[in-house]
Formats: sequence, C-alpha cells, structure tokens
Amino acid sequence: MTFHWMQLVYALVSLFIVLNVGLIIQGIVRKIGARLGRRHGIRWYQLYLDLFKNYAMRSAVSHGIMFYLGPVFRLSGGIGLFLFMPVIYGSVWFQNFSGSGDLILLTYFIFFGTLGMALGAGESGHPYSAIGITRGLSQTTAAEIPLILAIIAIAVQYQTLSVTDIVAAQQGGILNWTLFTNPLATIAALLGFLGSMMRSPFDVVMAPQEIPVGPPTEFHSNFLAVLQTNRAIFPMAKTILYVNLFFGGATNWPVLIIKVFLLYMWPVFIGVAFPRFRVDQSIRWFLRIPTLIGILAILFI
Amino acid sequence: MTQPILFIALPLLATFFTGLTGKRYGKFQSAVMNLALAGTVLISAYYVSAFVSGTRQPYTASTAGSLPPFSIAFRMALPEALTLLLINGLGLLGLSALKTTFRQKGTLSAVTYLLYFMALNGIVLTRDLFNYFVFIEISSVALAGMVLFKESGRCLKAGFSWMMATGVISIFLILSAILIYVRTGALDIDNILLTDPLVLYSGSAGAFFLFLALIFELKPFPANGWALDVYENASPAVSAVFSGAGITAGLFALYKFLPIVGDRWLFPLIIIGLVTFLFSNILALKQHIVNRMLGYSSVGQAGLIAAVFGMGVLSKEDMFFIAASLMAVHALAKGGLFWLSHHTGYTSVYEWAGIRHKPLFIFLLGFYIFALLGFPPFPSFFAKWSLISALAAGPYGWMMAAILLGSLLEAAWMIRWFGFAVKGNEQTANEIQKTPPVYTLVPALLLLGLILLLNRSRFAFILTNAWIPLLFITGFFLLDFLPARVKNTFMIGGLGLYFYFLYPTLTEFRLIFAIIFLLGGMILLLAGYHYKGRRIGFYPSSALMYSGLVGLLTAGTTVEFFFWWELMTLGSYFLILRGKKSLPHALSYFLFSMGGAYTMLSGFGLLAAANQGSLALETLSSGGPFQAVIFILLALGFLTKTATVPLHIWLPGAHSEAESDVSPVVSAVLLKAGVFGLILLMAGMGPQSLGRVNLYTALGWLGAITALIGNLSAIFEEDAKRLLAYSSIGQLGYVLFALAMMNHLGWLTATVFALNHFLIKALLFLAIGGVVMRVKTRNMYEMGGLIKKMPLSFISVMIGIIALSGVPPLTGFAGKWLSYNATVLSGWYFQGVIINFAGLVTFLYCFRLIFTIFLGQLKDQHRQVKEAPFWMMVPQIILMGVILFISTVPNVALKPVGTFLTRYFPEHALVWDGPMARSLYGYWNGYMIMLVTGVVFAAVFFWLFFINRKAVKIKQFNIVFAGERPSRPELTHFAYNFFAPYQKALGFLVAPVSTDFWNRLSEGTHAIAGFIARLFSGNGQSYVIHQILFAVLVFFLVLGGI
Amino acid sequence: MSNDDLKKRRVIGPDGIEFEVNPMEDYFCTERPHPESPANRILEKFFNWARSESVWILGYGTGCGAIEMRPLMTPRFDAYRFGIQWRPTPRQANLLMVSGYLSVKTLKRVIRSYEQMQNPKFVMALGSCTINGGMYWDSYNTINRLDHYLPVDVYVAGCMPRPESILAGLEELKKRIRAGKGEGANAYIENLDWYKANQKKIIKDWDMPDYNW
Amino acid sequence: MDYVIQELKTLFSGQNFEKKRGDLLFATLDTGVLVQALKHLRDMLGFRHLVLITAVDWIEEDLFQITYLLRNYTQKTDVGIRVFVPRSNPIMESIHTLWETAATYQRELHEMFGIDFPGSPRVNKPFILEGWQEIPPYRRDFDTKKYAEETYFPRPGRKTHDPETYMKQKLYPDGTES
Repeated sequence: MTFHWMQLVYALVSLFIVLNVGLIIQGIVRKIGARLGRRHGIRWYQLYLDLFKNYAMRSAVSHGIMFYLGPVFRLSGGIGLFLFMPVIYGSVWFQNFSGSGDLILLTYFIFFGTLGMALGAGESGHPYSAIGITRGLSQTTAAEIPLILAIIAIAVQYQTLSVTDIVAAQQGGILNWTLFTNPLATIAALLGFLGSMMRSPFDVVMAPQEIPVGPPTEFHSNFLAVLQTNRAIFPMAKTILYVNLFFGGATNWPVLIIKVFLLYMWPVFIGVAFPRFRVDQSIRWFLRIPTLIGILAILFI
Repeated sequence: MTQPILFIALPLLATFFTGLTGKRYGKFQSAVMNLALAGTVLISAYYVSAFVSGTRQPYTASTAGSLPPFSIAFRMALPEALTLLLINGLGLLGLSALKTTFRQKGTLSAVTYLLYFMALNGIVLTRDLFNYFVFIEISSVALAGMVLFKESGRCLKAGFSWMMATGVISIFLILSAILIYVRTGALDIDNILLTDPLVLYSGSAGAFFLFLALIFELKPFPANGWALDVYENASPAVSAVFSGAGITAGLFALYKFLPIVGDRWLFPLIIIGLVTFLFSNILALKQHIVNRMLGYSSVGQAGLIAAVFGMGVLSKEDMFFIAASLMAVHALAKGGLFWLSHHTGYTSVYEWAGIRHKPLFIFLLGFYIFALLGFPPFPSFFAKWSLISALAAGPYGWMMAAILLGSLLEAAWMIRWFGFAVKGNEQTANEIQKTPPVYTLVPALLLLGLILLLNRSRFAFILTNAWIPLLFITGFFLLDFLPARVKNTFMIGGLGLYFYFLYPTLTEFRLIFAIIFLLGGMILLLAGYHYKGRRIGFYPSSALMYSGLVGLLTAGTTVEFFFWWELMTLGSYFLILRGKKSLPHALSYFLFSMGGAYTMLSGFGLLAAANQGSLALETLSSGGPFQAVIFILLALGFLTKTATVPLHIWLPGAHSEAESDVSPVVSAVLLKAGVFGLILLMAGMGPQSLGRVNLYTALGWLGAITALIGNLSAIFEEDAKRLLAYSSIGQLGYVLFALAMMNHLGWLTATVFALNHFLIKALLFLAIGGVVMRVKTRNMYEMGGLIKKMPLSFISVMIGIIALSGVPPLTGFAGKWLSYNATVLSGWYFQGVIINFAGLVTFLYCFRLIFTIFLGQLKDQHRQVKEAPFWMMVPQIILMGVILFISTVPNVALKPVGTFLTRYFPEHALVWDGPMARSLYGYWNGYMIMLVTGVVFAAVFFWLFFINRKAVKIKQFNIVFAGERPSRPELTHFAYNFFAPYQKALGFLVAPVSTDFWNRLSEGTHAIAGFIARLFSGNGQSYVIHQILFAVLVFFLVLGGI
Repeated sequence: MSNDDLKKRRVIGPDGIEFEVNPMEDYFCTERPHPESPANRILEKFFNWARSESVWILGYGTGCGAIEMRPLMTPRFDAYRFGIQWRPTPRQANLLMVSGYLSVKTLKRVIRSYEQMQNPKFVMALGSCTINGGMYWDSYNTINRLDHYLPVDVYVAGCMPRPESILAGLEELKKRIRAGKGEGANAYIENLDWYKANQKKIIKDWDMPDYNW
Repeated sequence: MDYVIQELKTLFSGQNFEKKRGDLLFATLDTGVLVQALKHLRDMLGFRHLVLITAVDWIEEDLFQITYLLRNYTQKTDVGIRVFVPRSNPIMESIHTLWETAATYQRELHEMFGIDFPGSPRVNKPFILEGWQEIPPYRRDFDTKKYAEETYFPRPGRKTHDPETYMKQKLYPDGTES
C-alpha cells in the first residue's frame, strides 16, 4: 500500500468529526440519563465546556516523565485506534490508515493506550491509581474472552480478518448484518463490549466514592484535558469497530452516527439498570454466560 | 620374560619381606610395598600393550608344571590384563591413603593389604574353581582385617558380620566345587566346559551353588547388609579398594565363571542385577552418610554390570565395551570418591560444604560423580548409550526402564550430595589432608575413555567433530585461574569465531538457533564484564553449556545429539547451581533434565533399533511400528526442557535463583534447546497419532494449558525473577501450541515467539537482574519508585513488557497476529482462545512487574541506589535496538523464515509486499503501524508539552491522600498481593497440582527407601538369614517357572 | 499523625552504606508557588466563561452543612444544569466548598486539599460558622473566620443555608468568575506569608511542608 | 438490681447506691477495687457491654469523677460505677484489658481532662486536638472563651443576647405574654 499525503488530510478531517461526535453523543447520553432520573441534567455541550475549562487551567504539577507520557500514550492509543479503522465503507476519503493492519491490530491496539496510561498513573505514586489499574486490567482480561470468541467466530464465518472485507460482506440489506447472520457471536461480543465501556455494572475501576476515579486520580488540568479528549475519541472508535463488525458498517456519516449512537446506548441502558459488580464477580460473570455464548457461536458457525 | 605368576609372587614376596623386617612400618617397608604393586601395574600394563598390539597371544599357564586340579592354572588375555591393570593400579594408589594407618598399625596391616591384592589378582587370573575358593577366602579374611584398621565397636561388628556372610559364600562355593567335580571330574573352567553341557546343566545343584556364590560376592539386594556395614564403618581408604578393586575382581570372576553356570541362570542374573541396581539407589536416597551412600552405589553398579553380563542380546563386542567401560569408570570413580571422603574426613553429606573453598576438590567431586552417572565425555556415557540401544532392539522395555530409573535415582542422591558440597550450609571445615591419588586418577580416566573410544568406530565422531568444542571446554577448565574479564573476552571471541566458521554450513532453523545460541550468548556474555575477580567455575560451565547448545545444531547423528544434550544439561546445571539459594532448584532442574534425557535416550534407542542401528538424525522419519512411542519419548525429553505443564515445576526456582547474568542465559537461550529439539522432532517425524488420539492435537492443548497456567502463576508472584520465570513457561507454551499446529503459519508463529522470547526475556532478566543487584531483594513489594534512580532499566523493562504483551507497534504483536491467523487456519479455535486469554493475562503481570518495581513510591533505603551497572546495560541497549529494528521492519526477519518454511509447509505462506504481510485472512504492515503510531505519539506529545510546559515537578508524597499526607513509602506503595480479586476469581486454576504430584512422588520414594532400610539391622545373624532366604527365593523362583 | 515520620532518619542502603533521609525535602516538594498570570484579555474572557460554566466541586464535607450539599444533585435542585459537577479528588476540582464549622484538625486537611487544587480555584464557605464561628464562636477548637486562612470567594450565610441559598451562592460565584474576580488562588499565593502565619498560629503541630503541592 | 447492690456492697464495699430508675443504678467504689468489680460485673453478673466512660471535674472537691456505664443485655439493666481520683494526681488504672474499646475512651479522657491511664494503648496520642499545648480543655479551670478570642481571630461585631429575653422580645415585641 502506498502512502498519499492526502490521506493525512482525510484522516485529520475524520478525526475532527469523530471528536465532535464523541463529545456531543456523550453529552446527549448524559442528558438522557438525567432525564431518566427526572432531572434537567447537564447541557448537551457541557463536555465542550469541561474540555475548554481543563485546557484553560493555569497551573499543573508533574510527578515525572512517565506521568507526563501517560496521557500522551492514552490519547495516541485512542487516535491510533481510530486511524487504523476503516470508518466509512466505500469512501476513499475515510479509510484512514486501515491498510496498516486488520482486525487483530485493532483489538491489540486498544491496549496501547491502556498500558501507557497505566504506567503514567503508576508514576503518580498514588495507591488508588494502582488499585484502579489492577481492577481495570483484571476485568478487561475477562471481558475480552467473549470478544475473542466472537472475533474468531466471525473470522471463520467470513474467512477474513480484514475489517473492510467484513463490512463488505454485510452489505446489501439489513439481513446480511452479522447481527442476523451470526447472532450468537454478536451477543457474545456485545456482552464483552459492556466490560470495556467502564459503565455500571463494570465501573468498579473508577469507583469515585471508593478509590477516587481510580487510575486518573492524580491527573488534572491539561493532563486531564488530554484524557478527556481521548474519552471522546476512544469509545467512539471502539463503537465504530463494533458497528463495522456486527452492524453492517456504514456507507455515510449520518448512518454511522446513528448506529454509533444506538450502540453506545446499549451499555448506557445496562448501566442505569444494574448495580456495580465487584471485580471478582465480574470476572466470574464474563467467564460464564458470555463465554458460553461465545463458544456456542463458534460451534454453530 | 614375564609370567602371570608374578601377580601372585610379587605381593607374596613383598609380604614376606615386610613381615620379616619387624613390626615398624618405615620408609623401607613402604618402598617395598610400592615397588611390589608398581611391579604388578607395570606387568599388567605390559600385557595390555602386548595384547593390543598383537605381539602376544592369550595363553594359559599352570604352576608347578602339572595339570589342574593339582596346579594353579592362570589365564592371561586382554580382559584379564586390563582388569589387573585396574586392580593393581588402584592398589598402588590406595597405598598412600593408608600410609598413616600402616604407620600406626605396623607392618601386619600392610601385609593384610598386600595379601588382599594378591588374592584379587588370583581371583582374576585363576581358571580353577577350587583356587577361586582359596583366593576368595584369602581376600575375605584380608578384608576383614582391613576393616579393623579403624578401631571401633561398629567396625568390629561389621567385620564380624562380614566374616559370617563370607562364610556362607565359602560354603556355597565349596559345595559347588565338590558337586561340579563329582559330575564333571574337572575343576578348571576349560575342562568343565569340555564336558557335555547336558551333564553339566541338568538341574545341577553345583551350578546353582556356584551361581549363588558368584552373586553373593557382588552383594545382591537385599542380602547385602553386611557389605554395606563394611562400607559405612571401614576407613574410606579401605572402602576405596574394596569397592574399586574388590568389586572389579568379583565381577570379573562372574564373567569368567558364567559359562559354567549356564544360560539358564542368565535371566535370574539380570533380574537380580537390576533389582539390586534399582533398590540400592532407592535406599541411597534416604542416606546422608556418604560412605554408606557410596556403598549402595557400589553395590548397585555391581548389580548393573552383572545384569549386563547376563544380557544375551548384547553382541560380544558390545558386552565387552559396555562392561569394560562401566567397570573401569566405576572402579576409578568410586575409588576416587572414597579417597575424597577419606581425605576430607566428612561423614555426612551436609558436612561436605566444607570443601566449598577448594575448587580442585569440587572439580574432582564433580568429575567422579558425573563419570559415575554416565555423562559425556566419559566412557560410561557411551556404555549407557550402547546398552540402551541394544536393549531397544528387543522386547526389553522393562530392562531399559529399570536401568534408567535406577540411574535417575542414582543421579538424585549424587547430585544432592554434590549440591550440598557446593552450596550447602557451611559447617566447620575439617583440615583436609594432602591427597596424591585423587589427582592422578583424573587423567587416567580421560585416557581410558579415549582409548576405549578409539576402538569404537561408531563413536569416532568425538575425534572428528567434537574436538574443537571439547578443547574449548578443556581450555576454560585449565585457564580458570585467569581474571574473569580475560576469560569473558575469550569466551565472546570463541563464540564469535565459532559462529563465523559455522555460518556457511548453517541453514534454516539451524541458522536461527545458531543466532540465538551464539550471537545471543555473546550479547548476554557482555554482562559478564561487570564481575570482578575470577568467577571460578563460571566460564568452564558456560563453555560446557554453549558447546552443548551448538553441538545440537551440528549434530548429524542421534548419539551426537544426545552427547551434546547431556553436556548442555551439565553446563547449565553448574551455572544454575551458582546462585545463592539455588541448591534445591538446581537439583530439581537436574533431575527433571535427567528424566527427560533418559526418555529421550530410550526414544533414540528405539529409533536406532527401527533403522537397523543407523544413528543418522534423518532416520527420524522412519520410526517403524513404534514411531508414536518414539515420538512421545523424544517429545517428553524436549518438553521437559521447555518446561511444559506438568513438567514445569523446576523452572521457576532454577531460573529465579540463578545469578543476575545467568538467568537471562538459561531463560532466553537455554530453553530454546528444547524448542529446537521439538522442531527437529516434528519436522523429522511428521504427523503422529497413538490409537485414535492425534498427538499434535494433544500437544496443542498441552501448549495452550501451559501458556495459561504459566501466565496465571506469574501474576500471583511476589518475586520479580520468579514472575519472569513463570512467564517463560507461558511463552514456551505458545511456542509449543504454535508448533503443534503443523502448518506454515503455525511454525512461523513459533519461530517469531521463540525469537521474541529470546529478545524479551534476555532484556527483562538483564534489567531485573540489574535492579536486583542494586536493591538486593527480589520481592517486588520491597521495591518501588525506582524509575527516578534507574531510568535506563525502566526503559528496558518498558520496551520489554510492551513487546512481551504483544501490543503494537513492537515485535510481540507479530506473534499475536500470526497466532490468530494460524488459529483460524488450523481450526483450533478453543485452544486459540485459551492462548489469547493467556496473552491477555500477560498484561497483568507485565504491569505488575513494571509498576511495583519502577513506579509507585520510592523507599527510604533506595534513595541512593544507582543505575544498574554499565556492563549490565550494554547488552540491554543492544537488545532494545534489535527489538526496535525488527519491530519497524519485520519483513527483514520474517520473510527469510517464511521462505524456507515453504519447504516444510508449502501451503498458506505469507505473501510479502515490502513490509506488508498478507495471510489468507488478513494483512499487517509493521512499518506503517510503527510510522502512524510514532507520528501520532509525537504529535500528541508536543501538543501536551506545548500547553503544559510550566508544570511544577513535585515529589512522591505530593499526592492527594484524602486530606492526609502519606507517612511512609512502604505504607503508600500498593504492591503486595497485587491481583487479589483475580486470585479470588481464578486462583483455583493455579492450585499447585503438579508440584504436589511431584512432591508426593518424591516423598513416596523416600518412604519406600525408609521402609526397606529397616532390613539392614547391622546384625550378623540376620544377614546370614537374609542370604539363606535369598538363596531359597532364587531357587524357587527359578525352578518355579522361568 | 505525629511528626515522627517527618524527622530526619538514618537508613542503611542495600549496599550497606548508611545515609540520611530528610523526609521534608526528599518526599515533599519544597518549591514556593508563584502566581499564574491570566492569558490575554479576549482569551481569558472566553476561558472565564468556560470556567464559570464548568465548576467542579470537591466533594468534601467538613461539618453539618455537608448534608445540605446532597440535595443539590437531586432532581429537585439539580445543580448539574448550571454546569456544576462533583469531583472526588482536589486535583480535578475547581471549587472547594467548606460546608460548616472547621476545627483545627479539619482546617489542616482543608488547607492541604485547597493547596492541591490547581489554579484557578475558588472557595465557597457555607454557614455562619465559617463567617464568625457561629454558635461555636467561643469553642476551644473551632475557627471563627475562614478568610483568615483561605481566600474565600463567596460566603453563604445561614445555619445551615438551604440548597436554594447554595445555588444562589453558586450563581454569585459564577458572576465573579465571569467578571474576572475569581483570582483567589493568586491572592492566596501573593499573601502566602500572611495566610501561613495565621494557619500556623492555630495549627500548633505543623506536620507538613509549608505548601502542599 | 438489689442483688447487684448486695454483691457490690459485700464484695467491693460499694457506697452511695443511687437507683435512678428501676433499671439504672449508680454506685461509688474505691479506685483500688474498680477493675475487679468491673470484671465481676462483666463475668458474673452479665454486664457485658461497656457503654461509655466519662469524667466530671469536681474542681471544688479537687476530684475527678470517672463514671463507667455498663449494660446487661439479658436483663436490660444498666449500672454506673463511679470512682474518684485526685485532681492533683489524676491516674486511674486502665480497663482496656477488659474491654478493648475502653482504650478510645481513655484516650479521650486523657486528652480532655488530663487523666492518665498508664498502659492503655495509644493513650498519649492526640485524639482530636492535634498539637494541643494548653491545659486540657475540659478542665473547668480552662477559660474557653478567652482562649478562643485570643486564638481564632474573632470577627468584630458579634452581639450576644440572653436567649430568654431575646426570644420574648422577638416573639412578643409588645410585651404581652399570653
């Protein structure tokens, strides 16, 4: 694959779009959550304000070079994940750098930021950071199992690991979506998805009342702003991956945004309905029902 | 000019002479004794050279010119000459150890000694039953006298038991002589054999009694308590000749008289011999008194050699070679060990730590022990090999099993002893006496080995192929007095040169593993420059190990392969043993390696048998009807080395307790020997199945489970090096899994994993080793915050863990990507999921490793710690460079591998387009990934740096602590029991099941030994009863059906 | 917490060399803070707007007033709609809400938390106790005037003030921020010596560095 | 309750028995027998729960009164044991060996009254008064108001009213009362 400079421009454009979409979707989601609780809730643009505010903080303290690099790793992880993903099917513009690697690259690149962030948080020397990270890592390993099963199932189903090819195979009608052609894999992956979105019942990582916000407890000002930027991009990128794999991808931005929004609501719904799991409980949970469904998905390809 | 009678006459003359000169044992008497024994040695040496060169023919001489039975008929031939050389040589050497005894006890004691040797010479030379009886009597009485050199009640009791027991033997012997004479009218072997075999063998009680007497001379289990008491209680200097010379003579007598006894008794002989061998070693396990242990060993070895005499399957040539090698090595090594024991004066193995500061003693102890155990390059190694190969040709699996099991047990207690000597708790050191004989035996053994080898064309490769490495090893043994830095330079240069010369001949996997073994070894050796002083023992051991490793690559035959395999095991064992607390772990490493080596040996034996004795490695492809069994046996050997569950329990201790620059070698380099073996095996033998079980499927599952168990165990470790060791188990599990897939992608994955594991584990072990060197603890919760003090080590570990966990853009991802593709390709979905779960678990321990050591809170006592030593950093920097290079352009490394893999698996190869790899399913462009990640990272970094340039640098207690402030770093560093929730949820998966199994096995063996040991009460009467019962038992068993 | 672990101590390193550890200097940053100047006027106006519309409160209850802060999050009062959110760590919070009387012991923690917040940061004090000691004015252990120890932006009177008044106070605070008057952080640093003298006058066992970064 | 009185009287020569209610009894004991008496009450008479330990400063008598309140859960009765220690040398035997919780009460009494309980865990550590340098604040000779005014920067302009007259004035400004 040859490299064109225009690709860079396209990539930046799509990055800009997804940043805004991410901020707005999350604002709206929180608004919806508030309305469910009969509150007005935040304004839909509140996340912009928070972001600006944090970028505008005047002072900052640093625990050391890794502390500095932690958010950098995190944001590069988020942006990188997005950049390695084909966003709009059939569009020359928005393929990003998906030619660099396939589905496996995406699933492993998710950890790039996580690991870097863990290191950064670790250097702060705050015990809560470490506790939060151990929880997060522990839970993630378990949550990934149904996802791996689902990925293998669809890889076998489509005989490819290329995301573009998987999306291509789902074109031509809603019934071609993996959701309908391989419902078990989709269910397994969606259950795994819950574990990676840091929402209840799997939000013991952050646990504000217990270990104040877990890993990022020492991050503030610009560091936090960078993390917030990532928090807008990273879940979007992950959700786009799921849309691509299971929900037929998208051929234009509006469809993509709608699909992403709907899929994003899935952990939100679960989150408002279920209380928090302890880490060992969530590990056990992931290793039971979702894993079983994943295994069935492979058996019934 | 010479006559065999001189062997009797010389000692007799000297006896009279010394006896006449009075009671005092002075210089004159000593000179006479030395002269007499030296004379016998010279004469036997003359005979040996004469027979070998063919200037003399074997002949029989009779005394007094009359015929048997009225004269003493002596036969002289090459076997006799060699045996006599051995016996008299030992006698001569033994003199000096007994000098003080003779001085104290007077000439009478010296006379006893000479008489003993006269009797032994007689036993070897005589062809006559009655004379044999006479000489046996003389030797028994003489030995009883020698036992009493040490004055103690126990000696007296032992001597008395001995007399009673030998009395029984005499009775059997004289009975047999009478009975045989009555039936055949002759007493000498040749005449007896002239009579009709029917007459001789038809239920002859004479043969039976003769058999019993011959056997009892060799102290068969369990009717041998009397002999053991002698070993234990007599002076070790006496035991040395008793074991070295006495047993040799007894064995020779057995060999000589066996034709009279007849074929019918061969099978019982094997049984008795093997049972003795096996149980003696079991019993030795429980002992801690060195002399008694050595006694058990002597008895056991005698049993083994006796069993060899009984093995009709062996060709005459084989039998001669095996028996001669075993006898010679046993005589010399056992003599040496007893003398060592005599000169150190230690009784219990625990006291042997006293020789720690005497490298020469350590060297000798190791030399003798490993000669006895049959390690290369000693002749016993080739004897063992020939024995097993010969047995493998027939349905004698149980014999192989018994021999190998016995050898394993022997190794267990011997190595434990050796370990205590090198690493045990030091006790008050005895004043060690000056000791001439022990030194002189060393070259004798080597010489002997070489002479024997020259006679065997099948092992001639030692002289053609192996002389360079062997010279290399010997060189390091000889140059051990040089400073470590000089030796290190030699070693690096040597490996480099070797690689340079070897390079043109290496292809494919051999080249890859040569790079790992040699270039990797060179890089890791750089760390050795850090050590000052001499590092006695390090370089010879390394030389052994590296030579062994390289030998595996150049080996063209199975015996060569096994030769180098054993050398490598030996060297690595010494290296591991160098660690401070590595005593039990080195032992367990050694035992597992030996176990693996023995299964491998039987596998190779069966293979050779299936190929009409051909030893070429290419014969792996034609395993005959037993190919599945061969595959399993060989695989077991290699899997032990790669520490596959459940054969893994040796690894964590061995790797973690080794020195800082040894751990990376044994982990990153040594484990690859097992991988190389597996590759050789799988490529050679192809798909295998046992019954309906596809062995590769089984191996795949085994690999997946190993990966999971290894990684899960790693996350619950508090000890940094143990964590890395467990991680190695997991990584090797991936390799096994990938290899077992038996397709192009699988093997490519395995290669990538192996290479990666080498790079990463070397890097991590070096980095952690450097840290441990500085902070003097391996517990991670005692460290923390070291990033401020050791930033370079931190970077090393960071690169290491990113690569290890398989996060793009570093090399680890290549393995993950390939493994996914290979999983889908082979349809091994569930194993693949376990593998990937294990991969995720890697994150947990990786984070724990870097966080608890480098991040978090710096401790008080580490505030002035410095960066790891320069020479520890140099190899790390090189390795980091290699990792980054390969990560950026993976095609440079992977494309050639893929190309030659198509020879094995032409289908489903990767298609390369520059740095872009395409498989059947996906694609991956390492260069682009690195580029995009790098650019994004740099952009974000500069963005943050720009907006946040004013950040105030604060210190470790400036954290938000709920309004409080931290008081002590120890209380603020979260590190202990790091993954408690994980333990709660999944801890049951790492319950130490296999450790328990092996522990129970070992405890059980010890319990058996303890139970049997109760037989040996030390009571003369009960020993006689044992003998009688033994005789009855043998009689009924033989008559009852065999 | 006693001062013992702040005293200098001799420790022996892993290589056997003994050396001195001075926790005050080795474990804590001793740098003196300096005021942070605002950005240029237009940008600062925009920033101030963003700050006023995104006030993150440090959820820290010092006294009885903490119970009045909870209803702010409920549907009835719903402070979220004004851009007000709670943060569990001072590092990420902008507003320190002192909810009631402060004893000497709690004041120490409040000071620490305040100093750990980042510039710009605001203080809002609830209840008469923070204004003049309230009903505890003559207690042996309760401070009377918070503004002697920390720069207070807004006082909300009452014993205790109801959530409505707190909301009104927050509105007032937002106005101040938008007007560019929310410079308490800089004021604190500029008058650091005075504040520190007052603080040290009543906190007799000063067991922390002068400025808690 | 009578048997409690009986036992305390005969075994520990208790005095000044006051039956406040049917289920609440106060008694005064000598300091020397207190621990034995409490142990007896706990183990023999079922008063297993130490409700509280408190002190009163009888500055006029130059005594500190320490009161131990115990509860019997089966009979639902309480017993308060009083002992008196001299103000000049306020030392009392610690009962943390009987109830571990007593250590906290004793620590508080030590801080607030300056009564020492030798051997009680952490009794010398500050409890709520970190760095207190005056005489213990609950002693009646400690002038709280003066201390507060000197220390805590009182805000000028504070007015104090007598609650009764002030409320009267507020509620009935015209002076009528009914």
